Amino acid sequence: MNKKIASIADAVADIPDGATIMIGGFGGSGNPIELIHAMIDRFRETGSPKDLTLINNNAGNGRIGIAAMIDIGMARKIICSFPRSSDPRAFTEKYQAGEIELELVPQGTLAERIRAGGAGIPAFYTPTSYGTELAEGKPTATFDGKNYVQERWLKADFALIKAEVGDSYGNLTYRLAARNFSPLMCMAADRTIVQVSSFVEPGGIDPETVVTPGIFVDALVEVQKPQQEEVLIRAGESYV
Amino acid sequence: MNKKIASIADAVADIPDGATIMIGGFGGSGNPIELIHAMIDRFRETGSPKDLTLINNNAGNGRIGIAAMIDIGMARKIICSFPRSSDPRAFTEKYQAGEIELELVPQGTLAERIRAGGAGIPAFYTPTSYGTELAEGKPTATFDGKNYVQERWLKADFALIKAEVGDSYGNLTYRLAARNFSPLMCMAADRTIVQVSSFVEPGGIDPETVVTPGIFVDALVEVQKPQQEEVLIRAGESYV
Amino acid sequence: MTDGLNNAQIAWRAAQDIEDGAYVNLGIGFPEMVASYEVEGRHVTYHTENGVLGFGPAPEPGEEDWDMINAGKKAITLKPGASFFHHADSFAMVRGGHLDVAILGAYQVAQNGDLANWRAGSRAVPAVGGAMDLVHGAKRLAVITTHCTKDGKPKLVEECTFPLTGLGCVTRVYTSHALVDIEDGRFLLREKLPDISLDDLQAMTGAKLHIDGDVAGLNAPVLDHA
Amino acid sequence: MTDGLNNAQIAWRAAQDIEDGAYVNLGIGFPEMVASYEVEGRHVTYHTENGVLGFGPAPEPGEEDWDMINAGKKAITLKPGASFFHHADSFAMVRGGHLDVAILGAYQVAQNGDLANWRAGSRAVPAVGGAMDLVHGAKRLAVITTHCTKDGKPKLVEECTFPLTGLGCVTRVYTSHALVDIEDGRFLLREKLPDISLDDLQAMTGAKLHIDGDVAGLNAPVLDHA
Repeated sequence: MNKKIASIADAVADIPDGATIMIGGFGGSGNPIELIHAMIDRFRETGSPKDLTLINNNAGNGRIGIAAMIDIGMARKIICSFPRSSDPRAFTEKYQAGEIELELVPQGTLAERIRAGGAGIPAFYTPTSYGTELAEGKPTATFDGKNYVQERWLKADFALIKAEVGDSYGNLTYRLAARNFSPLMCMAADRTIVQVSSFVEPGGIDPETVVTPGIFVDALVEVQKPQQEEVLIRAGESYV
Repeated sequence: MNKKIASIADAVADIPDGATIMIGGFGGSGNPIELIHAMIDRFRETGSPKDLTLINNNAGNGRIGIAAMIDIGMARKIICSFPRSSDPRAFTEKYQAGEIELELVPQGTLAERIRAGGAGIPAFYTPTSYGTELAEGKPTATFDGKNYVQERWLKADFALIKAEVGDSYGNLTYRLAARNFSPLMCMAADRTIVQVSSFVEPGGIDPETVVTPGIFVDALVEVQKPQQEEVLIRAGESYV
Repeated sequence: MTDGLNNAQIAWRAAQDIEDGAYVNLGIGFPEMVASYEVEGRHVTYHTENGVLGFGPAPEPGEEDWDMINAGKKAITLKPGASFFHHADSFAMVRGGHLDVAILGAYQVAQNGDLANWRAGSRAVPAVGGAMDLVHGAKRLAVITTHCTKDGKPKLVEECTFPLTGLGCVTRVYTSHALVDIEDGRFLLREKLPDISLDDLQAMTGAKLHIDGDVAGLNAPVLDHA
Repeated sequence: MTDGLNNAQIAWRAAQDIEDGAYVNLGIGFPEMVASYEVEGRHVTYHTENGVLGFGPAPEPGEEDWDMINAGKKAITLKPGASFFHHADSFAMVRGGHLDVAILGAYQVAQNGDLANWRAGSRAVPAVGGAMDLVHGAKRLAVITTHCTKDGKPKLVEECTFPLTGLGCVTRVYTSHALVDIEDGRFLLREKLPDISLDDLQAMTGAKLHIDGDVAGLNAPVLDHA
């Protein structure tokens, strides 16, 4: 068993139009810039993938990564908690022009819905958003005198993930706080594609410190010295 | 902030009669024998704690640990998935005599109910046990054409946990497969008491490899070279 | 009438259908035997409910580390690339459908895929473990079993009479006498022992065996019944 | 009428009530300032939604590691004993009530504890982040805010008119002019600026200020407003 894929272009070659894609990261931390830019490269050459539904905590920043995908018209919808950033132009313009749909989800509910998708829990109750406009139309229930909103699981066709160390079975560790949504998204996608900064043979990661077990990972590609979204933005880079 | 407690007797001194106690471990792996035996010592001296509700995957084995607690009459109820073992006499006799109540919960549902208790999720849906006698009386619902059972969170007054390394803030790691239910139970109890084999200063555990963050832990006591339930049972030991 | 395959042979037959790269959970007891017959050249990763992926065979006696056990509380070893995780993550793997195959034992399997394998009588202390989770956990849920009970009663039935473990969950049954798929509420006979007649096999079976296409011979090498 | 405490002084006052050993989440922006006034001798552990416990102040410019940020996407440092965890565990800490204190900003707080702090108008792109989770997360949910808006409208009101973040969640409000608890659907005045009359304070407040026991003086040292 070897889940390693030779090139980053190959890693994203199968993503079809209309796919729902979870993208790891919280702002720039954990954002798989190289996988995203490989999708953009493919879109420029072939016109695909487009009509995508993106799931991420944010809606892109500046003119790179997710923001660039939105700017050049690859996304039809985004599911996120916070579609603002230091430079939110790409999303804001599309949103105000009615060219992208927004499903706004409280951050903890977003995380739990993704975990539920990965864990086979079709629905759960949370106090979050009860009585607010974000709960409108959702079933509610009372437990022990307290009110809760019923939330549904969230799954995806693909997850694009940035990890630190990976082995050929797909076991992963993450760097510092860059794990954030990624271990959950690995669980919740039909096909999880991971860029790792460093590739090791099975046994190269201590079994006690594996964060994402390989069962949740379908493909890995090595991207040594990956770019960091925040650094690119501060340098004024653009991928549009 | 220092959550370290000097003696194991002090660690369990506050547990009152009638308490609900989660006990980590799967069989002997991760079972906090010393904390359990400290409770037994206190019961012998003072008659407390008694009328306990115990939550563990199993219902004890042989004549030590949880089995000994049951045997000497400290428990009025057990919530578990598998009340059998290589030597299940203690539980079996009390159960058949009608002297202990059993709430049987499928293992994955038990784990998820405990996690839900720790995560503030009062209820969730699972396919597990749908249509079986273990779902009798529970609400059901259909999502996307599939049937599910609604399960409620499970919380406890105390959790008794065995970990490998701990620091004074309560950050923990576990040994090999001994973590099993313990990270979940740490989250779901009002007061989580942990025996650690090795105690280090804050910073002594790599922040990326902490398994249970200290926010879920209230008290730690150092038990160097802890006993292992399975080893004691094979040696024919008894604490009754 | 033939005794059919012994347990080792049933386990061997089930092992032949485990694909390269599969993630597999083997139930406690008899199903664990399937791991002994892993097909050469295929890489199979075994999952155990208590939080290990990628474990190997039992250690030599005296070499056990009792903090490293499987769901049956037996000592295990690790293969390179193994991982440990807590129980909620472990059952996320199960309930979330991340396992490719789960192989369990059975008291009874009904033609609609219902499985009864957790409680035979009402006298014993009830114990369910992870059985009710596992039946909803894998892309394929296979059962391995003798074709009949020791006193000759069929285990493949129209409707289970023992308490159910799960509804409509079993997709394939490997028995001492046959390999049967469950599709659309029917038993579909795929393989049978070469030396048993269809009529005799049907007589041993508690529900109609349907045939859709060829019925192949059920064969296994000579294996000692451990 | 007095301007009251500046933001630094409001943050300082809120910091005085954080107990030794507390786990605390500070909302993005103004609430982050509370960390600057940690009381000497008390150990406070800060939580950020994106998966860090035990972080410290911002690094020196040029020393940032952008894989280590807080919920406001600002670079942070780590204190000894810190830990990283994923988003579901992070919000388990929040939703599960494991935080002792959360301190958030507000557009409006109602006398029944309702909070509006996520959306002021309908034109802007809506963004909620973790606000709706945090209001259900801590044993004590405190708000820090100026007593009135820049154009003089009360922020403590009978009923919120802005979209709600959470119902009945706020337990204490620290303003530029007063410290107010919320109990049984009422604002209970605990402290007020020494040089403001009760009548003047009431006139600045959009709902009845109840008094139950002494009203202490609201005092803070002179602090530059960052």
